[in-house]
Amino acid sequence: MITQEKYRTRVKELLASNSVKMVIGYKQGSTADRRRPLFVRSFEEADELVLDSNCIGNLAGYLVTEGLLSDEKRVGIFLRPEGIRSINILAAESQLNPEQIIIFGFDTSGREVKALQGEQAEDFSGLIDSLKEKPPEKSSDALLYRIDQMNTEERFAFWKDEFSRCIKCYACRQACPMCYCRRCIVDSNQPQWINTSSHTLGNFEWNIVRAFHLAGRCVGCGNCDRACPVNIPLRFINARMAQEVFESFDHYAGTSQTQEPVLASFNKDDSETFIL
Amino acid sequence: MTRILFSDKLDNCIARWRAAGLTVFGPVKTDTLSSYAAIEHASDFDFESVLPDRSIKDLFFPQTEPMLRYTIKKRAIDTEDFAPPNDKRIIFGARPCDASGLAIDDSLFGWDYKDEYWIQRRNESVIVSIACTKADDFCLCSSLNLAPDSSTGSDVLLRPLENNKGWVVEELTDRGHEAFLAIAELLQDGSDPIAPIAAVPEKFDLDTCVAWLQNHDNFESKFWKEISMRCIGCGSCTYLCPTCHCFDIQDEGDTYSGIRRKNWDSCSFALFTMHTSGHNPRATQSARWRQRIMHKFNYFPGKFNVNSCSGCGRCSRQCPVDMGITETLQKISTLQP
Amino acid sequence: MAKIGVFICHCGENIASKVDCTKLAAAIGEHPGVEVSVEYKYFCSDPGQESVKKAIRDNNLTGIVIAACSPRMHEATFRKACAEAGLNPYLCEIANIREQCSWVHTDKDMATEKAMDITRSMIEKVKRNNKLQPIEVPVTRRALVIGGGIAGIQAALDIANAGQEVVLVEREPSLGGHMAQLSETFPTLDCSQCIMTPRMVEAAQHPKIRLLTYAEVEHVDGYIGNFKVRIRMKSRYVDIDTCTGCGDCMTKCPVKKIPNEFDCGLGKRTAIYTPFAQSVPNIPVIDKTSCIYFKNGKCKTCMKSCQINAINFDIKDEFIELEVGAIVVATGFQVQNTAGYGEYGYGKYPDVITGLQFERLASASGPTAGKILRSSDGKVPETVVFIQCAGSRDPSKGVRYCSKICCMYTAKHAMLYSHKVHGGKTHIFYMDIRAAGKGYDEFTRRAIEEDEASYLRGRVSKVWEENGKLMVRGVDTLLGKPVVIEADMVVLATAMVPQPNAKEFAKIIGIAYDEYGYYNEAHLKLRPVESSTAGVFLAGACQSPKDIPDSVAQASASASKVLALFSKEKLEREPVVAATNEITCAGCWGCVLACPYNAIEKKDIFDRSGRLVKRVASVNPGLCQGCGTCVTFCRSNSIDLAGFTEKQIFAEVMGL
Amino acid sequence: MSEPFEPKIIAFVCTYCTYAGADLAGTSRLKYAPNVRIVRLPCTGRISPMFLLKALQKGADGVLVSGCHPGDCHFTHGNYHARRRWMVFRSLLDFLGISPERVKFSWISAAEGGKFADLINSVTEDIRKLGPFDQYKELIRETETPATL
Repeated sequence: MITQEKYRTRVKELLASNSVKMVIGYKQGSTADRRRPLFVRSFEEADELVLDSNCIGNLAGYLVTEGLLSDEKRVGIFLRPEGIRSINILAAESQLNPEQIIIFGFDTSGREVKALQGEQAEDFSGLIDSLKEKPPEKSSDALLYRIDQMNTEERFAFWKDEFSRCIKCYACRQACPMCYCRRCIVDSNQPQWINTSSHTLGNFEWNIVRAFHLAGRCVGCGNCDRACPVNIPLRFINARMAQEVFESFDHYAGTSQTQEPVLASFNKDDSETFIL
Repeated sequence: MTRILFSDKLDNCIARWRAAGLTVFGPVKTDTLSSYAAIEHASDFDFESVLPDRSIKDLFFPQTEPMLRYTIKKRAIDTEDFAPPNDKRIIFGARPCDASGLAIDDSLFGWDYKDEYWIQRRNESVIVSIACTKADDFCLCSSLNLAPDSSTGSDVLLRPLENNKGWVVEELTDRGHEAFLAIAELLQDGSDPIAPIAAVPEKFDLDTCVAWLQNHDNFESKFWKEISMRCIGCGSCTYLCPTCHCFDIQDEGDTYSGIRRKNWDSCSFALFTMHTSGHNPRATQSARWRQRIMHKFNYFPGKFNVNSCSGCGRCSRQCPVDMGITETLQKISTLQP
Repeated sequence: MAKIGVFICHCGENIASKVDCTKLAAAIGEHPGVEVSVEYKYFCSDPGQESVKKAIRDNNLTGIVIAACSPRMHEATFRKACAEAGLNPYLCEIANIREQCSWVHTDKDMATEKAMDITRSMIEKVKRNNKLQPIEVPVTRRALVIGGGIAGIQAALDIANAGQEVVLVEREPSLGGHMAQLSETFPTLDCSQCIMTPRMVEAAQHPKIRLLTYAEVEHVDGYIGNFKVRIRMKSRYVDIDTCTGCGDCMTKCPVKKIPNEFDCGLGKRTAIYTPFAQSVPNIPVIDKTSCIYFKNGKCKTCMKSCQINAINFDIKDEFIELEVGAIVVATGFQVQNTAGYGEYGYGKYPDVITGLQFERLASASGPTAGKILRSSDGKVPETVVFIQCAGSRDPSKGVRYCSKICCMYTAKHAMLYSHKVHGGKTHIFYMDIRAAGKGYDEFTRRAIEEDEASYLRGRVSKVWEENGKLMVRGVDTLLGKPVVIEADMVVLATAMVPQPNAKEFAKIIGIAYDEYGYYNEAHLKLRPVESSTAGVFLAGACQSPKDIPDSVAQASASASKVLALFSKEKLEREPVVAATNEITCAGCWGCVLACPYNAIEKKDIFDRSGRLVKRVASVNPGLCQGCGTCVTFCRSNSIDLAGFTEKQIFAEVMGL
Repeated sequence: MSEPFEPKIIAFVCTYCTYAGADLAGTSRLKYAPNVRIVRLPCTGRISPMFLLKALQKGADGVLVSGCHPGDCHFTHGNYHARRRWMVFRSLLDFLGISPERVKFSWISAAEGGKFADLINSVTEDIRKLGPFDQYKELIRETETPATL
């Protein structure tokens, strides 16, 4: 509550001084524990801002809405640490100018929502470095444990079952701050690499390609997983990719605005144990 | 006195229907998702949830349907049509909103072009709805001139008895009557008390909304931009909607042969109206959301005299950014016409 | 509609014995889009080629597939035949049914089946081939050579002597580089300046060479044949056209005790100075940081002393914009800072010096006029210890690589010393003696056998002072014993390292560099003098440690590459290059990073009112080499490679 | 008696090293299994993961990707980029139940005709032992089957 009040005041200050044209935050949603994105442009809207442990969606994707930042005015945004990492990636991939972004950082991992020190993405580099130092937790998730225990055939059967439910609504893509392409590969039909039909084959292809495109870029915000209307555990796939690039290339997505994309760079000493 | 199907007879009913060559479907819940699926035993049903995550549309208009196989020869292309399946089916435990959704889409798929895939499946299916005794914050049938016990689209309507003892049977169509003949001897007469139907408060005044939508001046209202600002443009509302019916036709295959398929499509997608030239008449998400609302409550009723919404609330229930028809129409109902 | 001709070659019996060509031709004849499917004994023969040409003309074919030997054999042959028949040569594909089918399989049925798959897949590919035209790039016939050391001078002279214009840029006030600092050179012991200065003069006076000293390249734009370069002419405060180089100003300058960089700090210079007596051009510069006038606004002694008013304190830096067609980078090296080697006492004891400092001591034009003297007390050292690999081959504190020249110059130093100081003793600590080169091993043998250099195989652990002597503790690993040597002077064979700003400079030119900052060649073996960027060539030690003969050889090689480029007005290139889809490109610049050739640029897209709409990737076909790495990187499929387009490969795979 | 299983293998190779190595195997008249179909690309850097998915859709039981040894790339870096890409892609396939045994990677230079022939034989044998990729083929069959619901 303290953080919420503090940030409401700060938002009003910034609006009053014309330092930002808009702040993207959260407001009460349609049920008690739902929070929905809010675009604050006035004091009245600022009073609607809510900040509590239910504010989990990563709002960073809204920043790359076409035209939003093209007037070079600043925009504020409420972000958890993963969200700040997505800002770094978007900056590293030239999708936005980080100087235009005023960050209201917060952390919901404790009991109380905690404000994070800093307003510009680079202010949080120490925090992000410390997150990198903490090895990505070997998930205690029972389902992931089950997947890891399976043999390849069983894993295939598991994912076949999961993907068979996919309806290709592309909520995973649309919810993802990293999926900013003007034209998604699946919408490119000359040639049609990915079958657009939502049969299991097409769904496999879609999910494989999406996961690959997010390798080294996914910050694990969970937007895709939560958005999936058919509850495919997408988080596991992306987390596995994050684990792979971390272990193989010491790459932790979103540490800085100048971080090189892991798959557009290389090291001559990269592991090649799998190559015959 | 009414005719009653007691819960403990349900297994027998299922066996009878199956024996009569009907495949029995109903709401089923798994660890991951609830939907309408084929069942074998009464215990397979999920009557507890307010309604399945996936709508009944899946059983009549699958997300992807093969229409024909083509084979490319040197000087000709051979084709082989895929007929829709003609299994006889009974869908037991449909929600009245889902059943109403079927009736809404009947008007479209049976309009100028008769969609054989839809019509064949509809003809082979008996819809047995159960009136709702539960609702959640998202249900909005009452705002759409429907109710938790609407019989639209159903062949049989069941009204639950108190304490889950069974259902009062109301046969509505010949098809329903015929299906229940097979189990007639399992029904009993009785006067057990009927459970009260769910209370679904009215959320907006539909007529006010429709009047606003029909006013041409409101087409360019800045309301559309405001209400849809947070829309991320996924298609999940349309895909879970029991009445959204847009589809695309795709050829998939290799050099030598392939399959022509009918796939769901969504007005939420930017690509939906994209021209080859690169021009997109619905260039913004707000234009796309406006289309969805206009289509459901203005254009569709203009053509078919019925709203293209049966009030199931799935669009709001699962929206990743907590939007939906309810919020939009609620706001519209407060605007000046 | 595609009208494809398929020509199945028997290659005598080479193909026909294992592939049933008749069956193949019949089956392929039934493939959609195939207009002609014929077999013949040798399609590569004249009548064979004629029949292909005739078939193209008679049937108005839109593409052909030659099912025969590897494309590496006859692709060029059949493309030429296409062109002669009026069909774009890139509408021809080769189905390799010999090297990769008939020659490697024994079962005729299976080989025939495989040949069918290969041919069908190529038919599907060729249906999607586009007509391509060779890319023509105009060439500005003027070369920029960056660096006026021996490599740069050699390259400039070679190019200029062939009649092409050269702009030679040197950032120091004089040409010469490191070679001008050397005393004698191995393995001949001829005087470095004696062979160097005539070349410096020749370069300065050459009518085809424009010499820009005290100048730095600040910006490079453009691509092969068409570079645009901005050069900063640093102000000397001396008018280069007026000054006669009389030297009066230097004699009068009151600031006289500045350590002379050219003498590695062993000598002194004034604030207005030329680096060394034989400087080319022989025009002084004012060192702003030491000049009294620049410090407190008073003095101008030099200006007053100048009889011809060549000194002007108001001269500003100037910029020159140039267009050049090729660039030779010859920016040289530096000697590694030995600060990390506290145990050797460099910096602490004045008589611990680097090899380059020893060169200056031994040089007749150096601070001691060629006498080997200790800087501490001006005495002649009686015992000198040389420590090789003082930084090289030392992954923990120095560099991992071998600096290549140290074994030779240390041997040379030992010889020079023993020639100058009769009875003097030399000890050389070494790891290995690397003396591969013409006359090199003989040279080191001479140092050992004739000049009695004592070679100790082992490392030095510490150098300290005791009773006016430098105590050198090391180990002689051949004897397995620790040794302590009392020395009067210690010379460190420090590592050669890239220039401190090598990486930043590489970014300015747009070439690749290794972990140290040495510039990368396009291919270590096959393209050793080309950089990864087309039109930019490398010479000398900026690429890797080199001695003078190697630097000169590479410089001449670079010059020959430049001359080859300048031999035509236009450069013709294979059209297998990438191109972007500017509509769908999201501007993430992954392709820019992934491209090994810096061939992808950022392009601004404006709307009709001139407002910047977005920035997209744009491929420069002059630079693109056609590897396609960018295509694979692009998540939105917004970049594609001509000749191997996404559509072609998709069709090829789906046709299998 | 049923026919012995003949695996279908699709290989994506770079033109400068592995394709030339395959040619050398031919000119050396080495013999190897006829199960592999080669797709020639300019560089391993050009080989997209999507090619592999399409190979599987075409019914491949195994896929081979091969290019120049590190340091030998004609385009200097293509194989380094490819190596990183494949490391990640392989791990992804493994996690989703597509056995890494079915997707092989190798470096084969223009001089290694012998290695090419041996590799084709060993890869063919490995895939033969694994048997047809029925699980994936099942997905393909599903796309060709009329709706049953």
